[in-house]
Amino acid sequence: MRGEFPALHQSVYEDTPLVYLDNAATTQKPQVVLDRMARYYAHENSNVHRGVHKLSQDATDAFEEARQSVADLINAPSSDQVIFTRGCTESLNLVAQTFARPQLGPDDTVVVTHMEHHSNIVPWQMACEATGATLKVWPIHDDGTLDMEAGRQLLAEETFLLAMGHVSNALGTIHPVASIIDTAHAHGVPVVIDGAQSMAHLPVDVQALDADFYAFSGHKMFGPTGIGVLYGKYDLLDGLPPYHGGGDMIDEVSFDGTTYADLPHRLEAGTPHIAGVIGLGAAARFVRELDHEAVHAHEEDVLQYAHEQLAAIDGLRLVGTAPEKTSVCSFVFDDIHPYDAGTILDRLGLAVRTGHHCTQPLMERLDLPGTIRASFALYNTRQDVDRLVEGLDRVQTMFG
Amino acid sequence: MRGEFPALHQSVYEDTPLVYLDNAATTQKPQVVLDRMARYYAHENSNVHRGVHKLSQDATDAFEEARQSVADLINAPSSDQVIFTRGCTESLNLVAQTFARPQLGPDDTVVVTHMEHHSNIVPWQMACEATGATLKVWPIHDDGTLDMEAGRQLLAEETFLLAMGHVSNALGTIHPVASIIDTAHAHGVPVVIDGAQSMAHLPVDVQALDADFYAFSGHKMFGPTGIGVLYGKYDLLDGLPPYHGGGDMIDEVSFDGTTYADLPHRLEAGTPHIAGVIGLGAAARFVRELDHEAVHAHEEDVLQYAHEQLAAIDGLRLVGTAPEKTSVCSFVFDDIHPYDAGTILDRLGLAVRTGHHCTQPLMERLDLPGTIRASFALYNTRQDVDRLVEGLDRVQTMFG
Amino acid sequence: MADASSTIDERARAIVDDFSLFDDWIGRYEYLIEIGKKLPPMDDALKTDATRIHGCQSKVWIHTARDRDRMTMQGDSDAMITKGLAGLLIRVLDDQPPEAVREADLSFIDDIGMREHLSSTRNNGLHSMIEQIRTRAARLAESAEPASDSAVSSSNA
Amino acid sequence: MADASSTIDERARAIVDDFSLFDDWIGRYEYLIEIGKKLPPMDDALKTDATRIHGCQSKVWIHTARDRDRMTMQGDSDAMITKGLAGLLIRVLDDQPPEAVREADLSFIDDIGMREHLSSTRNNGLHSMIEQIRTRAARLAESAEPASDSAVSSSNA
Ligand SMILES: Cc1ncc(COP(=O)(O)O)c(C=O)c1O
Ligand SMILES: Cc1ncc(COP(=O)(O)O)c(C=O)c1O
Repeated sequence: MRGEFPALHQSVYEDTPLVYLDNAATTQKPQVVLDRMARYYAHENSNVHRGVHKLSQDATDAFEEARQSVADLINAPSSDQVIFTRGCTESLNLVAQTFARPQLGPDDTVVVTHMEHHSNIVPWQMACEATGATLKVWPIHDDGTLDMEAGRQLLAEETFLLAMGHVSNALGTIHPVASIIDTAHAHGVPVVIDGAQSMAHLPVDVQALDADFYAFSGHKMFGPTGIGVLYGKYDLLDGLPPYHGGGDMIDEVSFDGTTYADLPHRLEAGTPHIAGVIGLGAAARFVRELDHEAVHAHEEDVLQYAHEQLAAIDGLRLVGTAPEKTSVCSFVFDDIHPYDAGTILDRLGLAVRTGHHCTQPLMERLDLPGTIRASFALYNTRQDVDRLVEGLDRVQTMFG
Repeated sequence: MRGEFPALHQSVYEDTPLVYLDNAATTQKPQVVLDRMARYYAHENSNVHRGVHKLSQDATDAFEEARQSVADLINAPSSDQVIFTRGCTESLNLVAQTFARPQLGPDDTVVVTHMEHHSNIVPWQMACEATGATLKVWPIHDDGTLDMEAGRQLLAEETFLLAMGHVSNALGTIHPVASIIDTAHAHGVPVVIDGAQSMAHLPVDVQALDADFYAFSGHKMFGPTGIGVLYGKYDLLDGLPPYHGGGDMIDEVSFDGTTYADLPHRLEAGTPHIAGVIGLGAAARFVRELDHEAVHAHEEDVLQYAHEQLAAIDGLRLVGTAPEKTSVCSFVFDDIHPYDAGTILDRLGLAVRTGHHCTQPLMERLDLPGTIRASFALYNTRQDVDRLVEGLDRVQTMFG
Repeated sequence: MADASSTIDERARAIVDDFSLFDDWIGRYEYLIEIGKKLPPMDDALKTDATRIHGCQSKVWIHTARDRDRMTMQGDSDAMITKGLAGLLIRVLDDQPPEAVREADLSFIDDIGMREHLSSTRNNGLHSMIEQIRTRAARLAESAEPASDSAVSSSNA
Repeated sequence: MADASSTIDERARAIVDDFSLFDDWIGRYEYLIEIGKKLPPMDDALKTDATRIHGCQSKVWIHTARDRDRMTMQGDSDAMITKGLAGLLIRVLDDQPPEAVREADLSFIDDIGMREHLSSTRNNGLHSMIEQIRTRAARLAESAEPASDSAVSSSNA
């Protein structure tokens, strides 16, 4: 498995083998994804959807096959419900601008949880600000789980929309989205799921979840940068006004009035990120063909092992100890700044992230300046955890 | 030169060597661009701007170097004025949504030319529709040049904004944008230039042009897909409200109110298309290092030769015969449908585009169902034109 | 225009046989153009939005109607190749039971070297033509009531 | 805290000499941390928005003031490495003429193996610290009028 990911096999600072533990920020890419994109650029590169010539057809076929691969991965009823965007952030903004903003008014409420990523907060703040609607916050417990009772109350009030993550990028908490969506729907509240952190770790079935919208990024699921997905229920997507105007999204353009194309093209203006889409298709197939049980068991084992090893370190405190977690270990030292720890770990070849992880409201809630976060993917091992523990030992010696 | 572009060296339909004449749709990529992206994915892949670790620093350094390379290419006063978008279409929508829409009212007018690409029409239609403003059309002559007298009148009326292409993708006309911008500014009208078709052919100096905004796509200037640029004057960009909300574009996020980062980050929410930016930087350096005079002379020669050869064909009519043109030959047959011609040319290895080229209003104005368009880049040769002429001969035999 | 007693498969096989006489794509395309030229002219009054096949660079119309238990077809296009493709479909599917049309195996298009036109994304409309014809056939097959020609063709809108 | 009679370059050279005693990065970082620890404590009252250096993961404050023709500096950070970096700058730049600070060649940072902190994009603020100090020095150098300490530090906002 590790052999398939070229970026894992390198040293930093001359001779220190890299241990990549920043997978929640972005994952490395398997060779099949890189090869697929290289093939596109060397043999198929051409604009899609409009050409009669061979390259354009090949590119278009590959492009639409990729859309189907993504639809298959998330079990979308139709590939027309897979809208390509630049990334999860754009997907969420798209929903905020075209679904929420035209419907929101001063009496409406949008609910987000206290542990959302900025990308799932700011778009809603902007939509609320533009319309006078109110943004309400679903509170959390200290361990990084949602306060379910408070959430039920919020949903029972007149709520226009719930936007929440599937998995927390800062703490790793897996939220019980299926049952939350059930509850929300019982109150007539549609739900937008930020799936940025789930795709690389969990099987996602948008129909089983009954999600109204589901957003994610390619680069966090072994795919290329610059590409993401917005899945939506057909009728919801079909009801959206156009988002960007331009080539490909139109039926007929005239100065007397323009008519728009059908889904998915209506929401994809301009030349798309063709190489990115095709690469994402390869990543979707890569994920789909994994032995899910084995991968899940392995990831669980590494996470469990990391928890145990880290918990045993004096002066270190795990942040986020929900019973349902995946692949993220956030922690702090009593008396070492995360930045100091991160800097020394970096010199030891350990790529971890430190800081607020784009969840400032969560950090404020937990009264932390930030955390040190080790986030794993299927290619990480117990040995990587051992390297991390050795590194933390060194950090403590240096700052002790 | 041709040797640097791997996609040019292939055959289609088993044994027919490809002649790629669809460069206005997208250009092929030189090996330096592909290698740079491959290096990113194999050695630097990591999220930018937030990490203390080595990979993240390397990726961020490369990312911001690429921004500088693009700034250098267009002579932007500062790299902070280079905003990365998905492509030219998104750049134009960004200006329409954040610059025009908040300021437009029912008494305002936006002007576009009759030969704009849909991507430079529909965003303005949408902004006008949302605000009650009026979209006015700058008329053209039959040869594909602008009616300058009519344009001066439009600019003298109360006009909020002029949006126009630098080079027409359908006809190849080079518009005298520098002097038009002068005139517009004399009337206090800011100008948005759609530079999609200029970057691969003309030196572009945004300061010399005094353009207020300048938009273009990477994939049409030998760069990767999924990446584009919006350049703007500093004060104009700095005055824009945030566009997308999310990671990277914020200063501080709190449920009491969010503050935003400085340019360029404020307008770049979420994980950017890192590989695309870095690839675009390589493309910008590739273009900058060209021997511009030699390239220009070569492109002129090929275009001139193509004009002569095609004009000599009985029953064929050139569409777009402006004195100032670059690298696009559009034409029709008296009695052969463009689609028929394009299909046969394709089988002969000639990748041309047929149809309306995303300029339906222009086609309607010229009373054509579409054209056959051969568009050249610096790697095309007289031999390619000869192949095209042979192909057209075959087309005439088959449909004669 | 086609022999009503032959089945769809028989007609498709005949077409494959005809095309197999050519050993290069030029011959095959010339023959396809011939097929287009031989297509009986379509009444201009039938070239309406209801019969227009969308999603093509060229204009294409296919008019379908019921004639007792059969489905009849006429077609035209302003591009010759598209007209030839319409002609192929009409040769094979005209005057056949709608149930058969709905289920028809049209893989002969691949066998005659016109595979590129089958790409769902080629803007030529063969794919759209087939989709539209199948949809209309399905509607005819399902509607128990005998519909008049005009009723059927207007329901194509 | 620094010897006012030595020049910026002399002080920088002394630091490079100190650091050259270590032959691995661990020694150098430990020494950097030492430098931070030896930094004279900064009065909490000076830790304001006006003295805060933004764009860092850790909190950093640098207070600058004029003392006749010299520019004086105090600094602190909640992270030790950042504090060490602030300490380095203060060792070299404290109590020097603002003109010299504005023009100072700070390449010694590269020479002591702390090059990674010079990346404009590393969120540690060394780059921001240098920028801020230079801006303030330029302002001091240009302002003809003798400014009081507080006026200078509040104009840093
Ligand atoms: C003149 C012109 N403007 C705008 C565009 C839109 O560019 P993109 O599709 O890369 O967003 C194009 C290309 O299709 C073009 O040719
Ligand atoms: C939970 C979560 N949501 C949203 C995002 C935004 O994704 P992107 O930056 O790829 O748009 C991220 C990643 O940064 C994330 O972790």
